[in-house]
Amino acid sequence: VSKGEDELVGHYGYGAVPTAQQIEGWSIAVQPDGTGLPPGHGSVSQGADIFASQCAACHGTFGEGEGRYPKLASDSKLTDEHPVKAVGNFWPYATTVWDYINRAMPFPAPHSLSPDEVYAVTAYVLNLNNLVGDDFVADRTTLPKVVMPNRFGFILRDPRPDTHDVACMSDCRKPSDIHITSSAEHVGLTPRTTGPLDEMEPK
Amino acid sequence: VSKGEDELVGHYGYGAVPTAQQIEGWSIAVQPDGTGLPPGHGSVSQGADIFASQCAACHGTFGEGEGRYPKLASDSKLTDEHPVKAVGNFWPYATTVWDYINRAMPFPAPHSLSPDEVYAVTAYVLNLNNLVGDDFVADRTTLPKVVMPNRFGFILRDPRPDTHDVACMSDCRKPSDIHITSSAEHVGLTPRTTGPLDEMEPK
Amino acid sequence: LGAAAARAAAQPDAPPAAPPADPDWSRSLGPGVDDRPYGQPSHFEKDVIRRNVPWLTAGTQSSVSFTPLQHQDGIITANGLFFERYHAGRPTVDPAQHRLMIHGMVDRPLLLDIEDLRRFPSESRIHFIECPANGGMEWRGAQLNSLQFTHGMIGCAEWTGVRLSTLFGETGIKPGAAWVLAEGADGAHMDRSIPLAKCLDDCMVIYGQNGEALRPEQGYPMRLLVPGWQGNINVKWLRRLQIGTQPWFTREETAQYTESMPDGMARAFTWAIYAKSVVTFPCPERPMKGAGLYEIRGLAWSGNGRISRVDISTDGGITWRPATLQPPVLSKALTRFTAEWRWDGKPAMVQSRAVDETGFVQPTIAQLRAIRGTSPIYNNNSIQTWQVKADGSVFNVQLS
Amino acid sequence: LGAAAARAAAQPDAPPAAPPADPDWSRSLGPGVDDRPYGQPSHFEKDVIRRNVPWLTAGTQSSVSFTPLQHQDGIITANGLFFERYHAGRPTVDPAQHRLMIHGMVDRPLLLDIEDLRRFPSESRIHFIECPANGGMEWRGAQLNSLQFTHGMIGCAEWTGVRLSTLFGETGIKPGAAWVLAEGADGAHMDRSIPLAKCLDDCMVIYGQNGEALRPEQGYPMRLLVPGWQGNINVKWLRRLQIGTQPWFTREETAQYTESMPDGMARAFTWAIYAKSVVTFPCPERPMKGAGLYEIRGLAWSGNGRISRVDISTDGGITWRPATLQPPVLSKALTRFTAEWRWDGKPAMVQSRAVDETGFVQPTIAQLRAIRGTSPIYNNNSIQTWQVKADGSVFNVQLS
Ligand code: HEC
Ligand code: HEC
Ligand SMILES: [Ca+2]
Ligand SMILES: [Ca+2]
Ligand SMILES: [Ca+2]
Ligand SMILES: [Ca+2]
Ligand SMILES: [Ca+2]
Ligand SMILES: [Ca+2]
Ligand SMILES: [Co+2]
Ligand SMILES: [Co+2]
Repeated sequence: VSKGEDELVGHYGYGAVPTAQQIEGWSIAVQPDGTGLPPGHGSVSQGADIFASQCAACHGTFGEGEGRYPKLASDSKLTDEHPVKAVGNFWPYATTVWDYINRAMPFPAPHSLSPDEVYAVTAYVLNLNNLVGDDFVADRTTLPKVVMPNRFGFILRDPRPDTHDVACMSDCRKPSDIHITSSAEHVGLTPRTTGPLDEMEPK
Repeated sequence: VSKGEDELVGHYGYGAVPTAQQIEGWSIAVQPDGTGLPPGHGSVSQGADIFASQCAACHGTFGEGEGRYPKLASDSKLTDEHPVKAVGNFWPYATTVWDYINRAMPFPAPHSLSPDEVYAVTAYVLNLNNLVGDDFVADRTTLPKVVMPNRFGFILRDPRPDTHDVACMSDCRKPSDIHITSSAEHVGLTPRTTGPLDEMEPK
Repeated sequence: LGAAAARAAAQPDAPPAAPPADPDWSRSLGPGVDDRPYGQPSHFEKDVIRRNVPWLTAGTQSSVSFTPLQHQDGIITANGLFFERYHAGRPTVDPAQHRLMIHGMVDRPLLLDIEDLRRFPSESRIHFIECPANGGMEWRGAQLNSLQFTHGMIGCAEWTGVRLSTLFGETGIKPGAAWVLAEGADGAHMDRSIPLAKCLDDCMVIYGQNGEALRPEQGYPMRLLVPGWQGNINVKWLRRLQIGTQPWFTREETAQYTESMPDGMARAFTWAIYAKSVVTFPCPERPMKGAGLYEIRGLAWSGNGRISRVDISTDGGITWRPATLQPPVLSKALTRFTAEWRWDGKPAMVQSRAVDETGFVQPTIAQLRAIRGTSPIYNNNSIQTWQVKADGSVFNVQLS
Repeated sequence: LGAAAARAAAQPDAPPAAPPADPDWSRSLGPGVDDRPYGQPSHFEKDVIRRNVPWLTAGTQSSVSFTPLQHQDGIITANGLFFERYHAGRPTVDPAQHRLMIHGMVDRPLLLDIEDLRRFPSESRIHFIECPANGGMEWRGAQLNSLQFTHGMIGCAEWTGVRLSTLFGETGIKPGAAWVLAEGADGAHMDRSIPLAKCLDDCMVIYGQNGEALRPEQGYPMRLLVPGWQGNINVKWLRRLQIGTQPWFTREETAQYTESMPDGMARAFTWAIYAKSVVTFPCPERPMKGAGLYEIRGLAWSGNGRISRVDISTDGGITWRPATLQPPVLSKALTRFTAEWRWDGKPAMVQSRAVDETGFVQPTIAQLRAIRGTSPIYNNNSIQTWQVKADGSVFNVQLS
């Protein structure tokens, strides 16, 4: 490993110095303020087309989710007994939608969309969630400005320990207070996958 | 696990009590005083026949060893530069010859000889080593009495530590005293077995 | 030979290999030392495998498989049985082509291949890695009747690699830097934000696992190790570390791996695994076989340090007694515990309760639910109750 | 992005997957969690295997294969790579049919199947097992140019099982008992005599190895563990323990595993592995790549307790400096050590020297030979010298 001047080399001197182009090429992470978003743009209607051909098979034409694949749109309340969490009601930043689609979608061919295409499907997904209008065009300027309903729905400082169990050793509970609130015995959800698992479940 | 009376059961009570027949059946270990030797007997000449058919392919007709298989007879001195150690010049007890042949030989079908057969080949191997005469008959009485030349050739108490290196840290040796007494570089014995092993040896 | 053997019952159920028989394998030669240059478990252990829960995910490529803890005898998880969690399947990474790039707020950006990484000063440490979704299916109630499925998203190994403090010493860190983004080379390009302070404290880039190269399932050829923190942040197939001032708020740390509270707020950045334990015998897969003396066995762990004690209850938490901790008791590692139990053959409720060196006591599921409700998915470190019935069968239950 | 990257040389040898490229495995899905219920190493590691020395033995069924220590990163040996030593090949034992019989001078003889054994109070411990013939080919001179072949008859694992003191407590031991015969269920019916005191001190019957069932190569379903003592006495596929008053003088403890001294006498019952160490990098398989800063790495062990220090020399033993010991430093276990070395590119002689808690200092081969000659075969615990040439290549040599 040969390097330029001495101050450019660390104590060990192993490895190489990546070129600016190399760093740029892998720096795909986007931040809430838009840092990391590339040039380009895409509209809701462009996104609708791409989504129909590349995304809808799993996520449904309107983001409703096929089978067990994730729903991309939801307006259920987060206080519901079984909230459906999706971009509209849960995600704090629109930039994260761009970042995630860009790096991980479409699922079978991740990171295969052009920046314009990612802008377009991001616009479409935001529109599905009623977060932007039908004429919205996503780009590095507009995306960070999208108002996300759950922006302040996160506690960013770990409040634990929030439980305060004590290491009681005897007479810790009144026997009559203890009853079984639920049991997996008859739930019938335990998969066997393959080969014997236990002696409890039917083979 | 149900057991008889209480004093017959240990603290945990797991497992079973082997029957006398079970214990007897697996108690194959023989001691120098002959303890463990079963009834039966075999002569040198009977042994010669069995040996020829079941042992000689590996050990040679006269115990000289085919290929890299062990020689069963040797009269080389144990102080020789390259002593050949075998029953006659090394083994301390004739009972061990019986024990080992009985449990482990013939190599491809271990523990397949009858006691009489083991007595016979043991007699033959001892005879090959000139430890008994041609008319010797091995049995539980005669075997422990065979005089083995190396009977007292073993130190049974570990004399280590017998080296006394010290954790010297500097000027431990005169540089001129250090020279290479041997090197594996050109010995050419390092096998590759399969796949690349290193970058030293020819592939 | 005493009266015991003489009086012993004949053993009509003794198999053909029991004494005095000499079984086949004692009367023949097995394969030689060239038969298996890389060894395998006995085929009699063919059911000791990782298993997945098909109904849990849309497919198996963003999914999880579970370690068979009911068969793990010690604190080390066998490499072949270490749980898997993928977001885009298991990538087959060519180590010669793979690179780790360190850049951002550094003085000297760095590009390392696996040979470069292996040259740096190295450390080996035994640590667990647990997915925070372990037990996630149990928040609303007992669902899966299996230790493997309730607790198997965990493994513990001896990891070898390089401290991030060593690598960041090499690159230099610019003033003001506070966060690090770690990114994988898998199809998900999985990424997470980690405080720089944690990175400098005890994080490592790992290339060795239990005496051999890191397994593909665990991130071959290199992964991040963030001791004691949720599995997802221990980014596998690590290709990039970017140093910055703020977290990135990636999908995995906002939409996922956050816990929804009853008031609709969600906790994020809840990285540490709090003290937890589970009884591995008895368990649904390993029931009791008749009244008598048994050894209760289990595993305890904490992402906040060493386990300092584990208590056992067999009456559903009315009375407890201390279990024996098996040395070595290592920080942020599985710790094995045992306790003798004379089972009278009556119904019982077996529990274990871990306490770590911070004094934190493992909570009940009722205590957790009182505060966090039923929707958190993650960070269920509750006391597990195994219901033992009179016939010895064992069920996963939850108590009031 | 600073001057460093801007001025960095273009990297003409960068492989197709280096940044800014996105390799195949980052643009596709890998196999899912149901693909390998039992995992395997990456196929790029296919040359990290056990190897044997064909010319050493008549065949491979009474022979040995060697652990690739040059690729072992920590103190745990991967189960798939743990060295093998067979006297009749690797038997395929059906655990349901296998029995362990304990008898002789006991109050209550006992017959245990694997389920019975697993019920007893259990312990897990990390210990090495070394064949005393490890390095045996080097008594007369440097022969094999390979760390794997000079030192690979060793492995270290977390073993789980039952203490012999527990089992003998169950059977009771009659007054006057002093020796125990251990016998295997393999074709060799391999047997060895062990002092009862050692059995009661720390021996165990093992069924677990590194988190899974004991491997067939190591004695499945059960083996004896005699911590710190020569490998051969750790009888595999254990079927019988007989308690008596005298040793049995079996073939393996008279004709074999005894050391011939220059005066023709042979040492027997030399069970303990004395303190030993070896540098695992550099070594013949892992040469140096140009002058610069390196980390010397190695493993040290003692059958008599903990390693207390390891010193390193790069000048053939003229000057030494202490290496860093990697925690945990466990009794009768491999201990990892490291030391920084700035290599000037000149010829060097690299050595390590272990000291254990008894104060015993690992000897040179010259010191050993001065007392024991060249015929002992066993118990070669000498300091290994690796000759480093100017081109970085490394050779196994012996010094005056
Ligand atoms: C073959 C199925 C498939 C296709 C096609 C697909 N996805 Fe996905 N998508 C998934 C799966 C599976 C996940 C969850 C992955 C995970 O959690 O690891 C997901 C997750 C997402 C999420 C995050 C959901 C959440 O709430 O966390 C978004 C947004 C998304 N996909 C958008 C898209 C877009 C846009 C496309 C097309 C360009 C697309 N997907 C194509 C299967 C698919
Ligand atoms: C197919 C080859 C083969 C056959 C046939 C065979 N042996 Fe062996 N014998 C061996 C091997 C290999 C060893 C060494 C085994 C070991 O060390 O684990 C051995 C070892 C011995 C030894 C111990 C040698 C020593 O010095 O340690 C004796 C004695 C012996 N055999 C006797 C016999 C007798 C008697 C028979 C026939 C009844 C027999 N052998 C048949 C291969 C064979
Ligand atoms: Ca390089
Ligand atoms: Ca649809
Ligand atoms: Ca709309
Ligand atoms: Ca039984
Ligand atoms: Ca011949
Ligand atoms: Ca003769
Ligand atoms: Co037999
Ligand atoms: Co990519």
